[in-house]
Amino acid sequence: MATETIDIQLTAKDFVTDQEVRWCPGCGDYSILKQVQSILPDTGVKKEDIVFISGIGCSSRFPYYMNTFGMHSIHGRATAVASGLKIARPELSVWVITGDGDSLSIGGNHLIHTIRRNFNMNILLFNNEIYGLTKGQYSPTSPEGKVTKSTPMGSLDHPFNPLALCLGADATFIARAMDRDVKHLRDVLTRANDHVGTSLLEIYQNCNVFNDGAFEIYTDKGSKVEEALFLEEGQPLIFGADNNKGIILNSGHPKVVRLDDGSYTADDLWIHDSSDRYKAHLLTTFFDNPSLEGHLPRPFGVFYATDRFRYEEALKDQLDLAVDKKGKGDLDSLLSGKNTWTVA
Amino acid sequence: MATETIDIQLTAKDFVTDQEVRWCPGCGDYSILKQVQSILPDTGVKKEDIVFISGIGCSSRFPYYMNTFGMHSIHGRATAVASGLKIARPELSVWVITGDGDSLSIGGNHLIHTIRRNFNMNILLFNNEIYGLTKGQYSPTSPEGKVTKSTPMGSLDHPFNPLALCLGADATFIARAMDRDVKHLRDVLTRANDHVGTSLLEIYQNCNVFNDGAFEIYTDKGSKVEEALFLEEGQPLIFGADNNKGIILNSGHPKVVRLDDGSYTADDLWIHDSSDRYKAHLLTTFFDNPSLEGHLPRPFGVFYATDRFRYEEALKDQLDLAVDKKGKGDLDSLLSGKNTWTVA
Amino acid sequence: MTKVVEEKREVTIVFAGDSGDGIQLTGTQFTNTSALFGNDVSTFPNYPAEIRAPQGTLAGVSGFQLQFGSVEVFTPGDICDVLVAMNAAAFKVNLPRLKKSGTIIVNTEGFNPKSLKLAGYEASPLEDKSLEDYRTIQIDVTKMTQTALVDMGLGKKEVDRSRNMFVLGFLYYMYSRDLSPTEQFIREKFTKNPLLIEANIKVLRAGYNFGDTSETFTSRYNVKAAQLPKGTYRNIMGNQAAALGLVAASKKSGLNLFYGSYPITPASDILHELSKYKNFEVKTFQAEDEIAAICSAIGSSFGGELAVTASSGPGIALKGEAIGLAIMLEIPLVIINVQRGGPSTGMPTKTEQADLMQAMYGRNGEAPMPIISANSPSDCFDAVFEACRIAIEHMTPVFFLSDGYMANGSEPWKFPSTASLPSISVKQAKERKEDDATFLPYKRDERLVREWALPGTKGLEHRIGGIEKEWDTGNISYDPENHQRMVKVRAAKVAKIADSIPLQELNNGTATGDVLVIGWGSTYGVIKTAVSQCITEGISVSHAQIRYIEPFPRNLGELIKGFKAVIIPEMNNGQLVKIIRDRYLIDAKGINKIKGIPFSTDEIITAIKEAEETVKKA
Amino acid sequence: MTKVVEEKREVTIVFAGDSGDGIQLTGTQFTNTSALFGNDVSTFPNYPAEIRAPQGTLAGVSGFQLQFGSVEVFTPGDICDVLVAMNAAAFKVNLPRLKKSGTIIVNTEGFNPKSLKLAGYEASPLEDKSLEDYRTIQIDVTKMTQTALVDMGLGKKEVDRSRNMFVLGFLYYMYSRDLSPTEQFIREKFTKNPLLIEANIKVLRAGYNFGDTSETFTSRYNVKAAQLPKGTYRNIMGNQAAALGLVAASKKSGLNLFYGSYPITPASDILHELSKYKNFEVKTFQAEDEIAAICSAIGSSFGGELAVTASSGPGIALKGEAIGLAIMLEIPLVIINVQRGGPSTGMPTKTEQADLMQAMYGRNGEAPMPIISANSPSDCFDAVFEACRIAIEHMTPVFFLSDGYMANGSEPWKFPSTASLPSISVKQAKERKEDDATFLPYKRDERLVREWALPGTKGLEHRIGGIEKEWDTGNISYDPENHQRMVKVRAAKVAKIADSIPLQELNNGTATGDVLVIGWGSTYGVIKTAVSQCITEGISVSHAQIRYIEPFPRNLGELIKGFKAVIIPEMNNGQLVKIIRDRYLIDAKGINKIKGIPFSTDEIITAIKEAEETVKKA
Ligand SMILES: Cc1ncc(C[n+]2csc(CCOP(=O)(O)OP(=O)(O)O)c2C)c(N)n1
Ligand SMILES: Cc1ncc(C[n+]2csc(CCOP(=O)(O)OP(=O)(O)O)c2C)c(N)n1
Ligand code: SF4
Ligand code: SF4
Ligand SMILES: [Mg+2]
Ligand SMILES: [Mg+2]
Repeated sequence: MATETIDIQLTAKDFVTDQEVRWCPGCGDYSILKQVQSILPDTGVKKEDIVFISGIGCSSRFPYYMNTFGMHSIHGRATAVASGLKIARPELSVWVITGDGDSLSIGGNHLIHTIRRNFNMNILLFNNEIYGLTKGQYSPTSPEGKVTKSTPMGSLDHPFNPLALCLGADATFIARAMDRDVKHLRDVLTRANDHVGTSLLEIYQNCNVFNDGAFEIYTDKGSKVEEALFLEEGQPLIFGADNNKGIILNSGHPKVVRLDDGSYTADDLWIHDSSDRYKAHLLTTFFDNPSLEGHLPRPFGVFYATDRFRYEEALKDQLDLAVDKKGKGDLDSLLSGKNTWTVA
Repeated sequence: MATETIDIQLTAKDFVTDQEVRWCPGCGDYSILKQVQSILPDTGVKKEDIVFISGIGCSSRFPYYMNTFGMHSIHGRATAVASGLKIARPELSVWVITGDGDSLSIGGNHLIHTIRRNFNMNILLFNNEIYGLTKGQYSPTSPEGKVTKSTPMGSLDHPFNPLALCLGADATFIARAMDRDVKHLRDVLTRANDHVGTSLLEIYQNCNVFNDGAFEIYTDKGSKVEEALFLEEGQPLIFGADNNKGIILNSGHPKVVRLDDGSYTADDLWIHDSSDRYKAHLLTTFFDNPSLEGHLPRPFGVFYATDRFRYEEALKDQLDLAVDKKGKGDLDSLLSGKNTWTVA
Repeated sequence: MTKVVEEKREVTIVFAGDSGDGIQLTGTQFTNTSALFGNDVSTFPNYPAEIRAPQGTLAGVSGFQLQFGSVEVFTPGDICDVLVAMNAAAFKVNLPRLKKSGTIIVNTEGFNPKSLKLAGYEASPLEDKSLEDYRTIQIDVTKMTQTALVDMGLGKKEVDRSRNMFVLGFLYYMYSRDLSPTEQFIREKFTKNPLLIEANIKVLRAGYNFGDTSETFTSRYNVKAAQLPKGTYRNIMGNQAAALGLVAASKKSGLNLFYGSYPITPASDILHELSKYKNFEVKTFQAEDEIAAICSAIGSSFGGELAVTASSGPGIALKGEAIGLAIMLEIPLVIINVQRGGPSTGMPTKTEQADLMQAMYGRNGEAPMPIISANSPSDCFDAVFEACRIAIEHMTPVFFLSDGYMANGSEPWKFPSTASLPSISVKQAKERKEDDATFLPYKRDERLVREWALPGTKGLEHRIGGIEKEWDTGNISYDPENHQRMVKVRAAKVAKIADSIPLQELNNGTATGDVLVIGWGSTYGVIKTAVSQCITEGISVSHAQIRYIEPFPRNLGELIKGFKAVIIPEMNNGQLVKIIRDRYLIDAKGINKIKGIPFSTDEIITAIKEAEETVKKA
Repeated sequence: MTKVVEEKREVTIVFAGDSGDGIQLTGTQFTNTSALFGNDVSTFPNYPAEIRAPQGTLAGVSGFQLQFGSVEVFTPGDICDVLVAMNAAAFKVNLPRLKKSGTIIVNTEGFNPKSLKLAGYEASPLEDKSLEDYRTIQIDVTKMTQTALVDMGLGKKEVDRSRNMFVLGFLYYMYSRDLSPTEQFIREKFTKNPLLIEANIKVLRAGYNFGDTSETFTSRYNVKAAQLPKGTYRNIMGNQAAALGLVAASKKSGLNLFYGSYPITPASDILHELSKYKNFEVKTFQAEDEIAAICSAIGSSFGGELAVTASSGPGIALKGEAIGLAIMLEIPLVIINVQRGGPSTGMPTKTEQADLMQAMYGRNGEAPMPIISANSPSDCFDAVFEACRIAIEHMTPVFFLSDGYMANGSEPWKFPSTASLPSISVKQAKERKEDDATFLPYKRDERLVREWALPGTKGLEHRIGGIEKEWDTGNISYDPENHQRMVKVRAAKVAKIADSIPLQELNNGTATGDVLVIGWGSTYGVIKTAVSQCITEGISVSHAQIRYIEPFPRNLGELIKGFKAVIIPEMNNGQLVKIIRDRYLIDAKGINKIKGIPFSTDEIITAIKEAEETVKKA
C-alpha cells in the first residue's frame, strides 16, 4: 500500500456510520461487516483514503455502513467503477463489495477483466448462493436442481466455481472464507488487503431468509472438521476429527488418505504452497457436492497469490515516460499542430 | 445431433451464398469459411436445419456467406441469441461465430454463462488478437506491450488465456486450431460438431491488415515443428524436428525433454487424454510468450471433452415431467384459478 | 346486548405492521373473502425497501390498503376508514392516511417502551388526547393469541406468527364476513403441518369470537355485494394477470411461450408465476443479465416462439441496443416494463410512470415501435394479450408498460373463457420448392409486414442482421435511397397499426365540453373516480384513458379538439403531455405527482376544478 | 503554347478510387496544401463499410470530397467541378455528383475489361457519347508512374502505391499549387525509407510536369486565398478538434483527463488521438465494453478527474443505465456521441443525427441532463470545451453530440491560444476539522449545485449511490415528498444552466421575417450557405443554429415568435422538431433526409422557398 499511514490509532468503532444497518436479523452480512471494521484500524490507512464500492444486492448495502468514502453503484458494475477510480487515484485503498449475482451474473465480465488487469484492490464476493435483495431467485452459484422462486422444479444451470473461474482469468490472489469463522475471516481479509494486486476473496455468507443453511456443513461444529480444509502456508493438507485425514498428490491427482491407520504420515502429504499455480488449480477443483460419496473437503484460506504488474502502476509509468521523452505537454503547441498559416 | 439426416448428399458449394465475400484479400477468415463449408456436407444435417449466429466484427460477417439460416446480431451477444434459439429449437444445429473482441471483450459474460449451461452448440472463436473491423485496436488477447492504434506506447492489459478462461467456466469441450493448417482445422471442426454440448474452438486467424503474422511462428514451415504441439488422443506429447522432443509430467509439472539423446523415450511421455481435466488444465497453461527461453510449445487439437447435461435437454425434461404430473395445461382452469364467485 | 349493524357503501382499510407480521397475507385474505362475498375491491400493497428491515422501525413497516364496496370501486381509496396497526411504527406511518373519526385497531403489545422508542415516540400516542377524534380499539393481540394457543406445544415464534389471524378474525366479525374461505386457505397452506392448521384456525376464530362476545364493540358493518356485471369473477393482481395474458396469447397463437428475464423488482413476480406453468410448454429462462435476457428472446423469436422479455426501468435501459436489433430484424417480441421510481436505482419498491419516454425513444437511430399500457391490475391481461397480438401479426417488438401500482394491486376480474378470446393469426413463410421464386425475407404485404421464416423450413435459408437491409431481399445495403426508404417503411409499418386498433373512446363524460382529462396506465381508477364525482357536481369534464400510446388511435386528435382545456395527470414529471403537445399542438397541461405513490382522488378533482375555472375565466 | 489561367471563386473536387488507392491521403494532402495556401476548405471523406472490400468493386469505393475557395465555404460542396476516378467503379459511383460540363480525370488503366466488369459496365463509359457534356482527361496513370520509377528497384506493389502522387501532382499543376508541403509530408512519412521518399516525390513531380508539358491541357485555374479573418490557422477534423478540446478543458480546469471508451466507428479516432497525449497526463482506458467505459469514468470522476466517455449510437444505448447513476450522483461527466446511421448497427460508416431523442430520453425515470452540439469540425473544440465546463461547474453529466460528418470532415481553424481560453472553475469541498459542522454531500449553492467531495479529503467521508437520496444529507430516502423535491431540483439544476449560457443568436438574416430555419449540429454549413443564397435572392429568411439543446437558450421562444414559419432540417426523421413543437406549440415543420449523407444546399433552398410560398399564400 502506497497510502500514507497514520499516527493516531483508529478503532473498529471509527468505521461505523450513523446509518441504521438494515439487513435481516441473523444475516451473515453482519459478521462480515464487523470483521472488516475490525481489521481496518490495523492496516494503518486513514479513513479518508479508503473507498468502498458496491453494486446492487443486500450485500451491496455495505458501503452505507462504513465510515469511509463509498459508492453504492449499479448492479454488476462495481468493479468497473473501482477500476476507473484506481486509475484516477492509485494511492487510495479501494474495496469492492459484491454478491454472487452482482459479480458473477450481471457483473461477470467486469469481474474477469478487472482480475486480468490486476488493479490493486480488494474484492469481497459475498456468496450466499441466492439473490437476496430480489427475494430469492437462484444465482450462478446455486447448486443444480436448487428449488427457488424462479425454479420451482429446480435450477437447470450448472453453477460456476467462482475461484476456478477467477483463476482461469489469471487472478493473482484467490481465497475463500466464511461469515461464521470470524477469526479465520479476519486473517484472510488481512492477507487480501496486504496483497498488491486484485485480491478476490469469496466469503460464504448465510442468507437466513432465502437460503438458510447453505453452508452449514462447513460452519456447523459437527460437520466442519470433516468438510472444511484450512489451508496454511507450508503446512500439509490435513483435516478430519483429530486431524486424522490428509491429502496426497497421486501423479497430479489429489486423493484423501487416512493418517490414523498407519498407511500415511503427515510427511507424505501435499504441502500447501500458495505460489504454485498448478496446485492452486487443483484446490479449486475441490468443489464436489458434499453429499457425494468420496468427495474432497472444501478448502478455506489463500489458494494462490502471485505478483504481477498492476494496470494503474504501468499506466503511471507510461505517463512519466511520455513526459520524459516528449517533455510536459504544452497546450499551445498542441493546439497549433505542425502546419499553420497566417492570414494577415 | 438429434437433427434429421438427409439422403441427397450436399457439397461444399451448396453452402455458398450469392453474397460477395468482403474480407480483405489474404484474410485468414477465407480459409475458415472454406473449411466450414467443406465439413458441413459430411455432418449429414440439412441446410435448413443449420443456423449461424454471429456478433459484430470482421469474422462476424461469416453468416452472410453461409447458405443456411443466419443472424448477424449485435456486438458480443451472439451466444445469448444462440442460447434462446437452442431453447426454442433444440433440434437445430447452431453455430456461433465470434471474434476475440466480440466474445472476450464485450461478450465475455455471455460466453462463460453459455459454456456453463452447456447448450449443444459450436462456438468458433476467430482469434486474431486485434479488433479488425474497427481498424486495429488491441483486444483482450493481444499480448502485453502490443502497440496498436489505441496503445501507441504498448498495451497495459495482461491478456486472457481463452481456453484457460473457458475451462475455468467449466467448459465441456475446448480446442484450438489455426486458419493455415486446413486439414487439422477440418478435423477439429468435425470433432467440435460431434461434441454434444458447448464446444469452444479457438482458431488462430491472421489479420493481414492490422496484425499480420501474429501466429506466424505456429504456421510457418520453419518454426511450426518447434513451436506447435499437435494433440492426438492416446498419443504421447511429441514435437520438434524429427519428433525429437517430448513432454513429461514431473510430479504434476510439465517439462520438455529430448528424445534424441537417449535420456527419454516415447514411453516416458505424457499421453494425451482429453477426458482428463487436470491434464487439460495443464495444457492450457502452455501459453508462454514464445520468445522466452525454455517456453513450452503451443498445443493444437482437442484439449478436453467431457459429457454433461445440456440446459435445453434438461428443460425439455422438466416440461415433459410437468405435463406428466399435472396434465397438459388447461387454459380455462388457469384463467379461473381456484377462487371464483358468480354475480348473477 | 344487541349489536347494531350499519350499512356502508364502501370501506377502506389499511393493514400495517412489521414486514414479518404477515400483513400482505392478512390483506390478501380479507380481499379475497370480500371479493368472494361479491364486493368490488381494489388493493394497494406497500412494501418496505428492505427484505426485513429491523423489527419495529419506521423503515420496516409493511402496509396493505384495500377498498371494498357495494358499488364499483376503482382505487384502493384515498383516505382510510380503518387503520389496523400491529405496532407503534406502523401506527405512526399510517395515521396520516386515516380520516378524522376513523377507526384505529391496535395491538397494544406493539406499543411497549421499546417499540415506542423505535418509532420515535416519547410517550405512547394511545394515551394522547390527539386520538380523541378517532375511535380506538385497543387489543393485546399478542396475549390473546398466546392464550388461544396455550398447551398446543407451539414455540413462541410460531405462536406470534399467527397473530395476524386474530386480527383478521376480528375484522371478519366487524364486517360480517364468512370465515370459511380463509379456513380453506389455511388448510391448503399448511397441508404438511396439521398442527399449524389447527392453530391458525383456532386463532382466526378466537379473533372473530372476541368481537362477537366482547361488550366493547357495539357496531358492526355490512357492505353489500356490489352490482357488478353478471359473470364469474376471481381476484387478480396485475403481474399475475400479465402472466396469464401471455399464456393465453401463446395458446391462441399456437406458439410456445418463451420468457427470458433477469430478476428485478417489481417485475420478478411475472417470472415466478410463469415458471410454474411448465405444463403449458412455457419456457422461462433466467438469463445472466437483461441484455442476455432480451437477446435470448430474440433468438427464440427467430426460432418461431412467442418471445417475451421483462424488466423494470434500469433493466430496460440495458435492453435498448437489442431492442434496436429486434426492430431491424422485424420479428415479434414483447418487452414488458413494470415501472418503478427512478431515475437510476431510484425507489425500487415504489411506483412511477416515468419510463414512457424511454419506451418511445430509448435507443439509437430512428427506431419506432408500438407501445401499449394497461389501466388496472386485471386489464394487464387484455393489454399484454393485445401486445402479443400486435407483435405477432405485425412482426415487430412491442412495449407493454405496467407499473408497480397495478402490478401488485388487485381487483376482481371477470375472466374470459379461452373460446371467447380472439385468435392470433401467425403468418409463417411456406417451404420453397426448387423452382419457386427465391424467397425474399423483407418482402411486405399491404400492412407492410414481412413474413416470419423459421429455421428448419426448406428453401427459406436467409441471413438477417442489424445493418441496414435492402428492400425486399434483406441483404446488407448502404445505398442512401434505400436507407431512407427503409427508415420510412419501418415507421409506416408501426403507424399503420392504427388501422387495426380500436378508436379512442371516452371513459366518462360527453364528447365535447370544457375539460378533458387524458390519462394512461394505472391512473385510470383515480381519474375515473374523480371525473365521475366532478360530473355529479355538474362540471363539464370528460375522461379518456389511452391504452395505445404508439401509434395513437386515429381519432385522438379529433376527440381532443372537442374540449377547451386538456389536463394530463401522470406519476412523472410530464411525459405523455409532451407527446400530445408535439403531436396536436394544444396547450395540454401536466398534472404531476412524483412521490412513488398514486394520486388521490382529491388531487385530480382539484386539478379538474382549476382547469374548469381557467376555461370559465377565458 | 500559352496556357490560360482562369480565376475561380470556389472549386469542388471529389477524389475516388479503391480503398487501397490512397484516396484519403491524396484528398487530405490537397486539402492541407490549399489551406496552407490560404483557401477556405471543407471536406467530406466517404469510406466504404468494409476494411478492404474486394478491389475494383462498387462497394469498395473510397471517396474524398473537398471544396476550397477564395471566399468562405461552409460545406464540402453539393455538386463537383472535378471528378478524379482511379477506376471504373469509382467513376460509376461518383459520376452523379459531377456537374454537367465538369471535368473528369481518369486513370485509363482502371477501365480495363476486368475493372469494367466489376463495375457492371458492358462497354467502357469513356467511349460513350454520354460523356460529351463533360471535359474528360484520360491518363494512363499506372503506366506513367511505372515509367517514372523505372530502374529504381521497387516492386510492382510499391510502384502502384505511389500512383496517387501522380494524380496529386497533376492537380497541383491544374490549380497552380506549390508542391513543397506535400514533399515535406512525404519526407516525414517515409523517414525510415529514403527510397520511398525519392520515389514518391519523383512521381508527384512527374504528375505536375505532365500537366505543365503536355499540350493537351490548355487551361489552368487559380483560386485565390480567401479573405478569412486575420489570424493563424490550421486544418482540423472534428474528432481531432474534440480531442484537443478535452485536453484544453483539462488544462484550464487543472484536472487530469480520464477517457474511458470502447472502440466504435466513428468515435474511435478520439481515443486514438488522446492516447498520444500521455505527456499531458491524459489517461485513456480502453474498457471491455461501453458499460465498463462509462462506469470507469464515473469512478474517475468520483476520484476527482475530468472524466469523459464516448461512443456512437449502439454503444450509447448501452450506457443509459449508468448515465442515470451519474445523474443521481451529481458528478461531472462528459458523454460524447459521434452519431452514425441507425437504428441498431445501421450504417456504421455513414452520418446521421438520429440520436438526439436518445440523448434527451434514453434512460429510465426522470433523468434530465444538458445536451450540447457543435456546428462544424473545428467547432467541436469549443463545444466539447463548453460541455466540460458545464459538467464541472454544474456537477452534472453532459451530452456532447457530434456526428460522422463533422467528425471526419475538416476545415481551417483559427485555433485559440491557451491564454485566451476561459478558465473552468472547480469547486471542491474543503477538509473538515473536528468541530466543523457535519459535511452535507447534497447541500446546494444558489445554482443548485452540490460540492465535489474527493476521497482523500479529511472529514468528507460520505456514501452516495443510485437510490433516491435525502435532501442535503444524501442518505437513502424513500420519503414521498423528498422524492418529488429531488426530482424537481435535479430538473431545476439543469434548467438553471440557461442562466449561464449565451442567448440564441441568429446566424444569418433579420430578427423577424417570414421563415426561420432552425438547425443543430453539422447541418450548420449547408443551412448557412442556403440561407445566404436565399437572402441574396430577396427571400425573407433567417437562420438559427442551436448549440444548446438542453436547456435551450432563454430567448429561443421569443426569437421564434418573430417568424411566420419555422422549418427544421435534420438528418433524421424529425427529432428536434418534436421538442420545439412541444415546447413552443408552434407548427414547425421538419425537413428530413435519412440517407446517411448530408443535405445539399439545393435541398435546403427548395425547402425554404416552399415555406416562403406557404407564408405568402396565407
Ligand atoms: C440492472 C438491474 N437489474 C436487476 C436488478 C435487480 N437486482 C438487484 S440485486 C439483484 C441480485 C442480488 O443478488 P446478489 O448479487 O447475490 O446479492 P445479495 O442480495 O444476495 O447479497 C438483482 C437481480 C437491478 N437492481 N438492476
Ligand atoms: C455496442 C458496440 N460497440 C462497439 C462496436 C464496434 N465494434 C464492432 S466490431 C468490434 C471489435 C471487433 O473485434 P473482434 O471481435 O476481434 O472481430 P474482428 O473484427 O477482429 O474479426 C467493435 C469494437 C459495435 N459494433 N457495437
Ligand atoms: S435477504 Fe438474505 S442476504 Fe439479504 S439481508 Fe436478508 S438474510 Fe441477508
Ligand atoms: S481487417 Fe483483418 S480480420 Fe478484418 S477482413 Fe481485413 S484482414 Fe481480415
Ligand atoms: Mg447473493
Ligand atoms: Mg479480432
